[in-house]
Amino acid sequence: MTSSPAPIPGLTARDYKSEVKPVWCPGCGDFSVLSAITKALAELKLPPEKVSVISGIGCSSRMPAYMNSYGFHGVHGRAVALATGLKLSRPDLTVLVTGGDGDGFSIGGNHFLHACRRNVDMTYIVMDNQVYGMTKGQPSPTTEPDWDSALSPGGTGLRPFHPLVIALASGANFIARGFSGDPNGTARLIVDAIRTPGFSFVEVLSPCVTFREDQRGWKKIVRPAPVDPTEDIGRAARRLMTDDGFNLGILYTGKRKPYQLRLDAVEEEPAALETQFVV
Amino acid sequence: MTSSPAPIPGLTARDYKSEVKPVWCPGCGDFSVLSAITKALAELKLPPEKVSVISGIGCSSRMPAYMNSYGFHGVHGRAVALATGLKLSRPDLTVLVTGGDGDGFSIGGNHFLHACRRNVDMTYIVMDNQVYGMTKGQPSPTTEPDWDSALSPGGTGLRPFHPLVIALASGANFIARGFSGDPNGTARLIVDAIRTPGFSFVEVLSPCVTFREDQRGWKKIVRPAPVDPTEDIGRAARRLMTDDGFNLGILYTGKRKPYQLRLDAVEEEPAALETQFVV
Amino acid sequence: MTAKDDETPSLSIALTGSGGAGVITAGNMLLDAAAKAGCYGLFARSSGPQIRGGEAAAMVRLAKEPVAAPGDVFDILIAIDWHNIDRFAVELPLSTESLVIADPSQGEVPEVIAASGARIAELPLKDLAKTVAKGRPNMIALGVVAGLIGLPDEVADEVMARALKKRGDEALAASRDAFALGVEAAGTMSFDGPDLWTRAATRERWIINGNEAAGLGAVRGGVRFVAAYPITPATDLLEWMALNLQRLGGALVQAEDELASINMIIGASYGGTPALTATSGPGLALMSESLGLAVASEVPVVVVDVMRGGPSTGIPTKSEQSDLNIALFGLHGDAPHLVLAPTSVSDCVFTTQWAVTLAEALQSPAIVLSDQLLGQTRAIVDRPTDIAFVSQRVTADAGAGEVRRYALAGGGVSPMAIPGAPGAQYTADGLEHDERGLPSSRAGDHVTQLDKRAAKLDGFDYGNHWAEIEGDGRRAVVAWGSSTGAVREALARLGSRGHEFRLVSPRLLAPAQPARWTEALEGVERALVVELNHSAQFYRYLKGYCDPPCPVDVYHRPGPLPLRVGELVAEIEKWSRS
Amino acid sequence: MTAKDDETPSLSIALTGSGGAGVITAGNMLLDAAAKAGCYGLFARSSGPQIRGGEAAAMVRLAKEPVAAPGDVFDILIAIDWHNIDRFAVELPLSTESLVIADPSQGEVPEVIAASGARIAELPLKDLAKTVAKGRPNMIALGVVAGLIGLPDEVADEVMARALKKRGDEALAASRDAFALGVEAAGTMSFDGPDLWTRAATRERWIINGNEAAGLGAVRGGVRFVAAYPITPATDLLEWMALNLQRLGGALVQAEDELASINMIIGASYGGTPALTATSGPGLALMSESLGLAVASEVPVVVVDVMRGGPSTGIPTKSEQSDLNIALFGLHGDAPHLVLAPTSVSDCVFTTQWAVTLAEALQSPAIVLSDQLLGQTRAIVDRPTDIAFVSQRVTADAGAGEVRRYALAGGGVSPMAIPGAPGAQYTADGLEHDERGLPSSRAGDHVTQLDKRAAKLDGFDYGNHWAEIEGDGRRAVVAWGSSTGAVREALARLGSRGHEFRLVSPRLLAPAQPARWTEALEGVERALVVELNHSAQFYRYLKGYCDPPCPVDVYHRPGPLPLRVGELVAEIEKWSRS
Ligand SMILES: Cc1ncc(C[n+]2csc(CCOP(=O)(O)OP(=O)(O)O)c2C)c(N)n1
Ligand SMILES: Cc1ncc(C[n+]2csc(CCOP(=O)(O)OP(=O)(O)O)c2C)c(N)n1
Ligand code: SF4
Ligand code: SF4
Ligand SMILES: [Mg+2]
Ligand SMILES: [Mg+2]
Repeated sequence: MTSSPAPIPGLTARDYKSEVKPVWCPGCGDFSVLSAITKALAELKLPPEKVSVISGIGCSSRMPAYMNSYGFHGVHGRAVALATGLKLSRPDLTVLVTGGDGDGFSIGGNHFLHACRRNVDMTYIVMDNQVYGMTKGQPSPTTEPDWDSALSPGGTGLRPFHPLVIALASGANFIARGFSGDPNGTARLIVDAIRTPGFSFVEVLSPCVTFREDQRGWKKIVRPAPVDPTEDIGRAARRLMTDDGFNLGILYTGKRKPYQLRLDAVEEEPAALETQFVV
Repeated sequence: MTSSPAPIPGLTARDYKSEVKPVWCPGCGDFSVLSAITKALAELKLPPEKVSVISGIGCSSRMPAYMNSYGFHGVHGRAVALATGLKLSRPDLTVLVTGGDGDGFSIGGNHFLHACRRNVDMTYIVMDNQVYGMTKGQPSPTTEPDWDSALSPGGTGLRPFHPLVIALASGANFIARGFSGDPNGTARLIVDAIRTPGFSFVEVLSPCVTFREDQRGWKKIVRPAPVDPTEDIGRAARRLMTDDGFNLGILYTGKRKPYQLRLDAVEEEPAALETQFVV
Repeated sequence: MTAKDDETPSLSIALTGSGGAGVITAGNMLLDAAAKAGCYGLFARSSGPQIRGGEAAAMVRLAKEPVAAPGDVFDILIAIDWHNIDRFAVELPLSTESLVIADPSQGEVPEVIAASGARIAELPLKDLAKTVAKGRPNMIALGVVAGLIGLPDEVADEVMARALKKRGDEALAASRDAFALGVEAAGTMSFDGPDLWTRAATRERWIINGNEAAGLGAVRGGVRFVAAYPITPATDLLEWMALNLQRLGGALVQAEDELASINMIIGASYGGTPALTATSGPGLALMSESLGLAVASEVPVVVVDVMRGGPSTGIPTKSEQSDLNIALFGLHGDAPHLVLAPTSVSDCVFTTQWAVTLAEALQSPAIVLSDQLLGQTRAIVDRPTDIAFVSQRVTADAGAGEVRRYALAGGGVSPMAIPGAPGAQYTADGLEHDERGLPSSRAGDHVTQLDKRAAKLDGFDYGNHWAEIEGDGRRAVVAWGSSTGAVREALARLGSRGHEFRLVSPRLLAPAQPARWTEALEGVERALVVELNHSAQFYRYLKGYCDPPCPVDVYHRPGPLPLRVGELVAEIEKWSRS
Repeated sequence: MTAKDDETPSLSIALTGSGGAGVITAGNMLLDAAAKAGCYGLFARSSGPQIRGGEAAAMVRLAKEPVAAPGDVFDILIAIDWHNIDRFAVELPLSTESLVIADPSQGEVPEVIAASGARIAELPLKDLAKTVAKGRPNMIALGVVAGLIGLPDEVADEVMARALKKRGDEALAASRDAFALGVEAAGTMSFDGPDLWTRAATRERWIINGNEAAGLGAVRGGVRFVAAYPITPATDLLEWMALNLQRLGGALVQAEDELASINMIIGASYGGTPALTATSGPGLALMSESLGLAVASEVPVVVVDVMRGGPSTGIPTKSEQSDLNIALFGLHGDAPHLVLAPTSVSDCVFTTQWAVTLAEALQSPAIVLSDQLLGQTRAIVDRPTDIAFVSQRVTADAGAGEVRRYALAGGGVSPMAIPGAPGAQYTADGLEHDERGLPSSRAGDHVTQLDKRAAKLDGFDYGNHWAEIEGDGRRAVVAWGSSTGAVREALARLGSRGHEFRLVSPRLLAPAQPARWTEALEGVERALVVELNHSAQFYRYLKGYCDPPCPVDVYHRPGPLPLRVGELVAEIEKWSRS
């Protein structure tokens, strides 16, 4: 973790925000995540045009439009794949993926698994509110089994999906948890996530004040993880397996080499390939 | 683990085999997996018509046609979802899913994740040959990073996917590894997998003799896991994280209640629902 | 304003306000009360992209006869505030005869509204509300509307009492007082509308929306298993199913994605349980590979596509009829299947029930093309009749000798063994197969199975249900799905002006019915297709597959604005002079 | 057998045997040698469902002129064994003039073969092979064929030397000896075929299959990024790309599934790199939701669909033209895009290159409909000319003031900013949006953007590339994709009998080109569509979208058997008398 960000000359968080007014409900945690991301970018002094923010569909996935970087608001669940194509072909860009727990862990679960494994250098920020906000309140993979809703009266009865454990098990290189109520701390996590080469995963607990009123109580439960970041995957596993979901901070940071394509190979023209066909 | 199966009066493995000749290459590991499954069913004395074997696409996914049970040879990667619908609506059936590492962990990865989490009572047998056999030799998620092939010249450079770790992390209730070279041992694992309520995952190392000649050497490497089956998820995690992929046996067996639908609720007629609309 | 002589006597009322102003609540109560007072009507809502706190409009149309389309203009617009009115003013057409009621504390009447020339009446809704303990402007607005249109007091009271039961006596009293203030204020305004309250209901009436109606049709058809993934505007259909299936011994499973949901229902149906999913365009697209599996393996399933604006994520909360192409042709290979479209909110019951029955009888996937307009419009309708279809799934008897799952008998419908039946085991397969279901790449097997799967659909007798055909003119107007309502009313209006038209609205869209089409258009000189999409999808389909016996023209435009009766009257008149 | 007078002088030779017998190797060598000897030809293979060890047939056709379809009957069939011959005998038509060479040690000539009345010559291939150290029957068979057809010795030798270079001198010697034994044996048989070796090549000749050709076209068009998931019969295209892109500074990524591959290429293209994926029917179905995203967000991408037998998993190793519907209509909503079809193996170069260029210029997804027949047939062709298309992606200049990503200029093509360009930032969106790309559900924005996306495709000048039009008869035959070759040859044969026909083979299938169609069919009395699918997909499309100026009929049937020239000659003759 880097030290507290010093005041930045030049670029400020404001420079990374667009003029568009978010559609989010008043009080939605995602506002603070937007702040955290833009603060992190300001800290890193990245030129806005060299940043691309990719998302799927959901309240949280609206993020790109609120930023003054390049953005892609794609289809539900496929943002990580789209971002992979972008980053592999444009290694010079800083690529962020932003989205929700439904987008990333339900419909997008397979891409999440394979992105962790592939370890392309990007940062994936999931605003976890344990609900489908945009479609008005259905359980997501991270929802508690007994949360009542119209689609699952009485609760799903399903064990919640543990994103950090899955990220670790499938190979993510940087794993952290933030809380929207702490935009400065979250900004620091994002700075580190971007700085760490490879696939960085940041879960941000971001309350849905409309469909999960109860999450307003999160601010009382979250706490800094009582441990240092570790590089030891075994220790991280043990730690995460018993984690209650409210420990904040960097929970794992590895040293795997990011996956890159060899795009700077011999520059031949297509005509050079023709000899293989000549009779 | 149950004790060695005693000779079974009545039903024998043969009774679970169909007349159809497999398309598999001579020497393919999948022949022995067929034997192991049919032996297991004979041991359990399940009436063939009460067993359904569901698969996707791949050499290994051809399994259902070679069995004398009900079967469904669906599309690539979706077998587990299809089986989920079947088992949830027909809890009286014994449902097996059979397939390959590409089918289950590449295109089918999301259903695998969510099936482990959902914990419906079925047994998923993956014939892992660390290659796409049917499409003639491309790397799968379990392939080593340096395995050379036409589609990935010089190797993918990717960290292999660890199916057992993912199964554990996402909530499977029974996790075991078998080897096609040991059909009796594998049959025993399958018996236990079927007997254990909830989602049981059995990875069977099953060499592809055509595209992975080197896997003929597996028989010299595999060994019974030097440990007892555990119910402790933490211990299992530590064990699996350091596992080299060749330990055979039951590696985890949990006690989570399987997910079931309440289908035996009040038997009303649709007409009873109409009152809600009456002006 | 009274309707013109040739118009269905009806009243259109809009209530607008920002999120939290409660206009949707008031609109629903207005419809409920009107239903109790014996009239027909519709309630549709429009809201902004915000999940909460955005602007909203409640759009109610009340009439003596059943109506299925919005009115041409709003007779009354009552605005609690003008929040973002620019964004949806286009959805609220007004004329010089309209009455706009505005709260002067919310600023001037915006130009987009004033420009209509509507009469403006000022009413300090907010201040009035403050005069009542816990009073809210929306209840005052409801009272104003009730007063203006002459809604009998007792029904409004009954509806308020029911709606606010849970909120306690204090809330009810506040609403009653506010309502009364509104009625009183209405007394100071002049408004002259048709009397809609005289006609007593002779048949049982329901208030239902198309999503609920489709759900009811599904369970009437036998559906007891639903797997689905939420998506607007299909989610409320799913939520209705989740709650109501429980009472029937059925259940809904929330799947991880649409690839899973379609496969789950294929699995359930293969196991013998009639199964359904509902989705919208993006989800339907994800299901297309596995719909092909259902075709090839001959497993009945039903997919209700509640269409919204496309392409891609498009306009999720608004209606369009632009998924016809993907429903007809979105499967790879030659993959014949059923496509149906309900012709009205209440027909969602019939068409969905019929779709389930056909899917089961023909061992085929069926896609039902509903849309946001049908799905989310609450309508007052006569109770839909309960039809008991006779056809059902043909199952293989256990132990009746060798069972050939894909035998070429029964006009292409082969008996289907259900897991558990001894001696009838087989493997359902998406690979091409022979009659026994064994994989085959032989040309002979391929052509016989392709023929079989097409023949079973083409050869079935769909009877008169395939379309609604009304009237007898030399000119015909062809509509499908939710467009039918507006076209029907437009033709009635034109009919009362002495122009007779035939209405042809097919409920069965695929397989194509060239012979029935020709018959339906017999004696017609010229036909006009009307549909709500950009590329005239049904028109193209008709020409390509049905060899219509007369020249066919088309009037089409994309959503999100619904087709209006007046718009269609003008277009059809213009066309009929051509 | 010499060809009938009106037939293209050609020779068709089949080698069959069980897996490991090496018939595919021999067939490839035969084609290579024939090419060196200056003739044209084709090589197609057929194999059973087994991955290894199954039966196989190598089917070679050699001719003086370029040919694009299999011959009507095989002149020579040489069987190393009769393994599973029942399964694919239907792919090996014979006549009484055919010569069948059989090894008596492999049992009697099977009834399916003998019934043709072909001449049978016995040759103990297996025993002969034993007389040579490490000799193999397939090389003897190759020698027999070479001897019978008079293939110049030196070319065979050259090809053997090259093919066996890696296996060492001993292997080469064994092959040479076995080959010589075969040639010697041929001397004892009578066979009278056309002399194909006189014509020296005047232009550079290539041996290439359609998958390689599409790959080459793609890289010529500028593609430098490929993401894909393996699927038969597209995998070899991908493998060609994986290897060859490396040399051009590009790369291929194996994705976890087709949902990922289409999104990866959308991402790469959004970043400025022309990008492509290849798949077959099941994979295309999975891509359809995200193809809609590419339409709405206006990102160019190319998808090559190497079609196979459908529906569902169907017949993965055999050809069919049954994905036209899904390619045209498989996207939800109104989603105009490009669909193209190469008309021959070598045209796969041109059409794929053109598809990339059009996609880039029009900021649209393009689907290229190749098929197993084109993709996996190795053909001897004249070197495809290298075309430099002028149009390309219009990018936004950095800092040139306000950039409206979806501005309504340039006939619908708005300049596209590439990430990294300062001051031009925008968000690409699948939600309906306004000109700036901001989400909008306004009716006005929806209709303008729908109009824009349709107009940019409809208004583009596709020039003469849109179709191949040949001949000038009053009757026209319309073919598309791989059917073109067989139709062209059938029309030539009919032409030499004095019947003149026009051939119309559109390369651009969507957007529909009604005006060009009308022009192409000008003066035509009647047209016949020929295609290889069960539901006459192109025929229906033509009628629905193009208002053909003359009556149109159709001859269509499903795969897996390819259309044969003789079959078409008979059908077209019958039709032309109708
Ligand atoms: C293919 C597809 N299926 C379903 C949807 C509907 N949908 C939109 S957002 C969403 C879930 C959003 O939940 P989450 O990702 O947690 O985001 P949140 O709104 O909670 O921030 C769903 C199901 C869709 N747009 N596309
Ligand atoms: C949607 C889709 N994509 C791709 C394919 C092609 N395909 C068939 S089997 C297969 C992979 C098989 O690998 P695996 O599951 O490991 O099975 P194996 O053959 O090795 O037993 C692929 C990619 C397909 N049938 N469908
Ligand atoms: S619904 Fe929930 S997640 Fe969506 S904007 Fe509102 S508070 Fe945020
Ligand atoms: S290719 Fe490999 S996996 Fe497939 S049948 Fe042959 S040996 Fe088995
Ligand atoms: Mg969420
Ligand atoms: Mg495999």
